[in-house]
Amino acid sequence: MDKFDIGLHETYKSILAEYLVTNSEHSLYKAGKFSRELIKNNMSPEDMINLHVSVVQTLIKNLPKEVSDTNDLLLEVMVGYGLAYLEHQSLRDRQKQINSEFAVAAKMQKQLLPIEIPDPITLDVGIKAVAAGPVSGDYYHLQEDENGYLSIAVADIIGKGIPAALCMSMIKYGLDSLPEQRLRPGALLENLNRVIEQNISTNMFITMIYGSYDLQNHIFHYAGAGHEPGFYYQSGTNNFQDLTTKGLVLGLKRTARFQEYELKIEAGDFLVLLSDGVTECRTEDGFITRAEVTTIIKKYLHLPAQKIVDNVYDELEKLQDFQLQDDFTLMIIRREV
Amino acid sequence: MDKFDIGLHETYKSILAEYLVTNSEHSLYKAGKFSRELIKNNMSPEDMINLHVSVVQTLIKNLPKEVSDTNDLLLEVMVGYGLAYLEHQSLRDRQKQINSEFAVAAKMQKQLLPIEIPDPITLDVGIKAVAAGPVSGDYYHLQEDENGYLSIAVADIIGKGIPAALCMSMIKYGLDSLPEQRLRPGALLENLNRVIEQNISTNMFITMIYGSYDLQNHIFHYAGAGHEPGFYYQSGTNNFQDLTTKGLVLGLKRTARFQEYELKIEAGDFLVLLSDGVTECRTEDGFITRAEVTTIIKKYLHLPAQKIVDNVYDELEKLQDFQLQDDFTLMIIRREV
Amino acid sequence: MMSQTCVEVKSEWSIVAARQAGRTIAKDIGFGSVDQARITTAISELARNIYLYAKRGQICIEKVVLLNKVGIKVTALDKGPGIKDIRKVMEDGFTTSGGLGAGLPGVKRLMDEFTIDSTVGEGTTIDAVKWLR
Amino acid sequence: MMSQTCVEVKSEWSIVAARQAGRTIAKDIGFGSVDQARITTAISELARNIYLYAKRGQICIEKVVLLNKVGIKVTALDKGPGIKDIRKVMEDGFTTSGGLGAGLPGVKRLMDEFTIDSTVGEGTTIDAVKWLR
Ligand SMILES: [Mn+2]
Ligand SMILES: [Mn+2]
Ligand SMILES: [Mn+2]
Ligand SMILES: [Mn+2]
Repeated sequence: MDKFDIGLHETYKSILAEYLVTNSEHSLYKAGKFSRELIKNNMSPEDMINLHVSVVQTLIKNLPKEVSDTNDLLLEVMVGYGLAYLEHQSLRDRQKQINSEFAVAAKMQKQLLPIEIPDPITLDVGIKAVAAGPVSGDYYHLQEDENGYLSIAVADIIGKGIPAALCMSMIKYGLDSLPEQRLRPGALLENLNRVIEQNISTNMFITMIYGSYDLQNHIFHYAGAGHEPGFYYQSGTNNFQDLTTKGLVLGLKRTARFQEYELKIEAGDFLVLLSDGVTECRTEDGFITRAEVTTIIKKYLHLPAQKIVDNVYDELEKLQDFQLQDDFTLMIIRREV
Repeated sequence: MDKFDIGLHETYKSILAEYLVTNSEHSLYKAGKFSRELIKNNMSPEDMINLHVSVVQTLIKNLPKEVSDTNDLLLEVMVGYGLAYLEHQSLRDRQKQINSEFAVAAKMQKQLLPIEIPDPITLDVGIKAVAAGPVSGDYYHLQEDENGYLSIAVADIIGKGIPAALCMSMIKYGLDSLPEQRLRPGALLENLNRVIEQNISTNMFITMIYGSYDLQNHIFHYAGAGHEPGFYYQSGTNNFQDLTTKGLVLGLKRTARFQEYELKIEAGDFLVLLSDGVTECRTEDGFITRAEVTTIIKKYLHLPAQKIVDNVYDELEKLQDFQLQDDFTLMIIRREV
Repeated sequence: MMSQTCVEVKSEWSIVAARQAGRTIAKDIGFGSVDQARITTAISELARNIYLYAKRGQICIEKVVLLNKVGIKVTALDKGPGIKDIRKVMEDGFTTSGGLGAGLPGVKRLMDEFTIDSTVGEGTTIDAVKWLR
Repeated sequence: MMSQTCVEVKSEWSIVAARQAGRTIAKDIGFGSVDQARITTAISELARNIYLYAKRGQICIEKVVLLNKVGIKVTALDKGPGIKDIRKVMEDGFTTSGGLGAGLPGVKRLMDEFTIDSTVGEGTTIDAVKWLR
């Protein structure tokens, strides 16, 4: 007989003895609690089987020899499960280690994002960004400059996880190193495309919308690189209009060109920039459509921009049963006066 | 009785029946193989127990009722193990997913390193870099420019794993964006230090040695930031000399200054640059010392630089029982003529 | 036929009562002994959660029939503090790794269907179904 | 006293012989039934590795005494192809995840000490020790 904790032996013996007399659910409940205790103590399943066998032998007099023999064979089989159990423990340790690495990485990613949301007097800005996994593959940028322009970007790295996180830092350093091109968002994307094309492997691509909001004249200059179209909401008509752009995803072709657009924003109107994690969220009944997203936004029109994006996120999270399939980035920029 | 695969039931029954007659190791061997089969088929341990119980009931006539009762209780306990087993499977899937992410990330990291090792006519260059984990926190740089200088760097991010990998791309983009300062390695480190200090969190630091090798005059200009000192090997005396430098680790203090050094390299002599993963490798008998590293190098002096670093790695890997504790980077630059 | 059996959860004793009710119904429906043990363990976890975090609530168990399949549905209801971050609670190993037991991810694994509805300050409702195979 | 029992591995049958030898010695030393099963499983894996990858080799088993402890030492020797990347082979789950069985990481887990020495083209020697507690 192997040695094991005498306490465990006694506990199991008393539960089993009680069950033999009562056949009660109460004893089975105790057995369940005992099981939890064993697992907490990392007792492997073959040790548990051995404990069971040894207790049965003390409780049942004259146990047929055949029954003991079958137990020997069971033990042999359970050693295989014991190995899986040990592997489980080391995987769990490894997972804990990786989780703490991810926590640090997520913090580092946060530092790549704007520390605080700019709050120009004439605009109301709201942003909600949530990663589907431990690190994000969506990036956003919001920066007011001294010339009265607010530069705005949302980017989505195709792919998720660690590779996407590595790419994200490159977008940030790429944007930082490029000269400001407030009125030429297409040229900015061209330059960024070259940086990306040079630095990342052929199978990593990035979609992006980049724009510059002229705070004086309320004109939004923008260009897009294969990115999910945003919306322009007109309060006059109570309608959403797509911000379609022409341009290849970044990293695909060194010489790609990006069409530039401009849009006059009227008081009370707003821009919606987003990543496809907002519009392509998968629910039990298929995918959410763009029309469904604007319908949800309409429910909250009367609220400040930040409240709108928060509410949209809450609704979509619930629709997806709290399991995001893709990184989520939603930004609303409303002209107040 | 629960249903389970009739084939499994028959197989287990025949093994158990054989064992009841023979009590042989051969049957136990079959039980071991059967166990492997079950695990391959993701059969959970409580299902296995149930299979065992049901087979025992068909094989042993007049099994005492008490024995069946004890089996019911055992089943209750094993459900807890079943949960751990299911968790194991999903952890394994998650682990596979992360491993494939790491594989892509490692490929991306490779792209940050020199594609090919420069091979100036007068020098013999060898480099061995191995990550302890799936991604590396060591970085090296080797680049010959059109002015006859070879710039050389080895950096070590304090910390490992995903956060270190994120940092590493920053060093690369940082170095790329800085103007060349061939004869002023200290100034280069000052600029890099500022980039790092701005972009990364307060608890991430980087050690680095950066130098510029004048291929015409064989003078090595270098500076260090808290990095493991390299060696200078003089063939005349057959001795190694430490390349000690003065300078804080990068990312600690925005205004840090880095002392500049220069060293004349004679024909047949060589430089050894490394990360602390080479000198601080832990063996059963404690840590390897710097003297032990140079002793190993001396054994291979007659070989080309690449062979030397490969051999040193092989020896140290074995001393550590094939479990690297830290990322390993070892570089040898020998003046041939 | 489709009647529901409900057990008030307010003590450790009532966890046993909920288990007993679940096992009886599971056996009636025709679940084998392993599945009975799994369903009972799931009920145990749900009842224990109520007892520990909401102090009181209800476990209801009923037979469900859908097209050509039959199963057991367990509903756990409480007016407790609610769960703030459901995504986090449902993460793998979030509960087991702390040694606290199977917790909600465990219940999800033991059963075939699992839905959770929770509002902070108002309470939590969990539905879990297991189909007879 | 400290004699070694060696079994030639050249067929599936000899895996059983190696197991038998290991179990007998483990029982003699005083290992309980669970540890006997673990030691036998480790021997099985080592013998199987030889049989599958090196075609033939040897499993030797002996009692070891060190200061105040006693244990069993299993040595697996072959002149097979050798292992190219030992780091990779010893990675967790490298073998089990493929469903190929416990493999070498499993042997390491089943025993207390484990050392491996392998040269490509020359063969592999593995020593594994389990101490009596
Ligand atoms: Mn993405
Ligand atoms: Mn996306
Ligand atoms: Mn490091
Ligand atoms: Mn290091």
